[in-house]
Amino acid sequence: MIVALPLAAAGLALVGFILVCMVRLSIGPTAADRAVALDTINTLVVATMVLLGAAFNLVVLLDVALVYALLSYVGTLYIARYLEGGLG
Amino acid sequence: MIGNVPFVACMVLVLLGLWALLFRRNLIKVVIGLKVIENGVNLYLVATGYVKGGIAPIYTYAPPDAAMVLPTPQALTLTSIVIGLATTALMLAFVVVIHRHKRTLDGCKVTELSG
Amino acid sequence: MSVVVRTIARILIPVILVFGGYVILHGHLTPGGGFQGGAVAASAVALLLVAVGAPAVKKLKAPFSVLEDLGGVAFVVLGFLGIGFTFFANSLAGMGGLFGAPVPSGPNPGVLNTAGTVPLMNWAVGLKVLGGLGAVLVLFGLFGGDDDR
Amino acid sequence: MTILAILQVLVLILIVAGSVLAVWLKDLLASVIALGASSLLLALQFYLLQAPDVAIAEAGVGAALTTAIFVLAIRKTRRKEEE
Amino acid sequence: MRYWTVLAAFAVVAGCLLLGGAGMRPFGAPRLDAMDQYFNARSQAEVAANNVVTAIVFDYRGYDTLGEATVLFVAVVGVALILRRVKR
Amino acid sequence: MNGLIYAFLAIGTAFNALGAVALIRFPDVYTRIHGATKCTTFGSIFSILAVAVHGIVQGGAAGGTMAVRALLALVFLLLTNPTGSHALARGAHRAGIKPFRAVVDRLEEAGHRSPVTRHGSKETQ
Amino acid sequence: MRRVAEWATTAALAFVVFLVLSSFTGKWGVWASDELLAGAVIALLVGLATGRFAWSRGGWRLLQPHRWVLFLVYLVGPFLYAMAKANLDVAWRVITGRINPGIVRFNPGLRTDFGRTFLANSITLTPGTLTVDVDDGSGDFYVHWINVKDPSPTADEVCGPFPRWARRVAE
Repeated sequence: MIVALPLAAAGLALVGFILVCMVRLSIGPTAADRAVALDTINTLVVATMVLLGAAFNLVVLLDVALVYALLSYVGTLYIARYLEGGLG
Repeated sequence: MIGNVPFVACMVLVLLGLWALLFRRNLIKVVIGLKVIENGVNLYLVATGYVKGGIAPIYTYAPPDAAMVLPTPQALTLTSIVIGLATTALMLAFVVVIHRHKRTLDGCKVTELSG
Repeated sequence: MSVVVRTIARILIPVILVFGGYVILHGHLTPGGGFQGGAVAASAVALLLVAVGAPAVKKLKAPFSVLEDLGGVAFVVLGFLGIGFTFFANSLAGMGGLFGAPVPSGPNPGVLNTAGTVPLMNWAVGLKVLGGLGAVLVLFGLFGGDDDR
Repeated sequence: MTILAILQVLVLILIVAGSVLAVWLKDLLASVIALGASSLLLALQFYLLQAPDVAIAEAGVGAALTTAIFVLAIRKTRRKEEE
Repeated sequence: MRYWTVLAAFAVVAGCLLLGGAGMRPFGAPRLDAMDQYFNARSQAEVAANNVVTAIVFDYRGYDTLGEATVLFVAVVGVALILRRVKR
Repeated sequence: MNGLIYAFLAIGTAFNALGAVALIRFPDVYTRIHGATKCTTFGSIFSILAVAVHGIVQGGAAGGTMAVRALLALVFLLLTNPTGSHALARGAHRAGIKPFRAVVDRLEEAGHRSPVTRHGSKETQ
Repeated sequence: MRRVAEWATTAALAFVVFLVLSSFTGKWGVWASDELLAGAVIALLVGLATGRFAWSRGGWRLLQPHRWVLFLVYLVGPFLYAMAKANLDVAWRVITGRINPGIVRFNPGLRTDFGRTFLANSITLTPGTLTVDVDDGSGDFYVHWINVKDPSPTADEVCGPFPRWARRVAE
């Protein structure tokens, strides 16, 4: 049910870039490299969700992108806090 | 158009988790395997309810005269995700306490309850 | 963590809580509901725990237990509201009054004041999930902090 | 329609890849990161399967809380998988 | 010996699951959907909710939700019992 | 108006691609954070602006809601993204990862290193 | 008194966030009355719960309206320009692979938490620089600079006009 084809094509391209980030996530020598890849994937997924919500022409789907944009960095913060030796 | 690829992918996820359960001895790895199985089962349930060309089962701002996907599998999956987090926390609490008492995470070395 | 993370947490924790409230409140109109909104609000606790540290969340354990019990009791009481017909019958929908406005059939922009007991149950379950997951996070954060090794 | 099918298959491949990494890696922190990526993409797949309710639940739980609890547990125990 | 037994059992389970997944009905064409069609068509009239999933979770299948809430409660109580502070 | 949307989409996709390539090509954690954060944030700004313009063009309550949601997601991204990158860079430095071929490292000279992490698992490159 | 002000201000800001979230529920951006009522209740609860936590030293100055205008001017003017330049810079470095990195220290002389946060996030998103650490006491910034020209730079050399903007907007 895609009604706006260019937006969906852009979303497809962003999913392709997620594939590239996945390569870094699998080979990254340290855990920090993998966490950077995860952070990048977060941003790309938010952009993909916004684009696809417009492409499906369903407003209610954009709420998911809001949740991700707001919460995705908490996981990154936990990993960073572990790396710096905190968390009690 | 894409055949049964989503169902096969769900089965692959379940098998991956099962592999971790059977052949990994680290307890946290076992919990990760259980999470992978749970992901596979959730994905399977939602994929079961998908109708080709359907829209989300919500009437707010929906386009008129569109078929909707089946809502019941989504409702079941929804509760199972939050419950899955609570049970994962329970398992990890067990793991933490076992490590505190036995100084190991190897499941084969924790032998009080075996035999 | 550094001053940057702490300040952004100061800004974002109220926003996350308001957004969780929005997701719970509009559960019957847009995607969302008690389970999702409770998880979103519990993420605010996770952010507080990581940005400020375990001592900041020490006082929150008792309120979360109370919230969880309150949510569970409210859910069962709401289920008993429709006992005249059957357990969990929606006795408020379409009756006028609280959450009782009729809803037009087919696609519509959505009216908040509909759906009977469903929004109230959303709030009960949302409080329950917030209390439960927040209590789990606080317990994990506080465990073995000072006296461990 | 075709573009939707390609998207679904691509995201499924990514989910399986992330899960393989989560099971395969020896470093538990890296394993948790891979599990987080897998759960993120799982939410995207739910989104493509027109289940926004489930996607929000997976987003709220998988983005912050699962990673948080796993990292806290690893902090309380040890990081490397011993063989 | 024990390793090979487990591996053989795993292979059998893997074969069964993959064959079952490949032999299911085609993806995107459910056969038994009378109940879901009923929910989709009637939820606005009976529950007055726009979101069909919420209507199912809290009205049609309220007992399920009650059970899940109980499981959540039990899990939280379990964590609280295990992770209580031990006075030494 | 369609031309504007296409232009925004093209810019956004190009910069997101740049971010992914930077993640692969750069030699160490800090430079990867540079590339990934800047490029994906900038690219996402334009991708989301395209959706906002699309919503405004569409008009009505649905289009307006779409534009508002997209812009709100943009604001959240702008707040959270640099913060997460900063926290990661700080964590990586305290875990003992040296910058690649650094000419100067004032942070290490200032002695801001953490004590050795409790389980002795220092990162090595 | 101060506590009541904190609660009230947080509740008001939370209400604004709720209004943005629930816009277009009435006819053409007019909010429905029940939305307003429910939003007021939620905002009041959130204000009561987080009012003590949300404000730090110097935060009150952010409420002056001319700072908001300056912030918008900053956002569409120098910030967007610097971000575009940063991305072209990264593109050039990705293609040529020519880097000369290092972590330098400078002191922009900012005192409040919000000012330091503002500057740190601006630095992270603009050309060639990435905030690695901020000293809580002295306010020293440790910045990973991808092209070190001077091992002991001043604030102007690293990030140009941003400290002045930070002082104007957030301090």
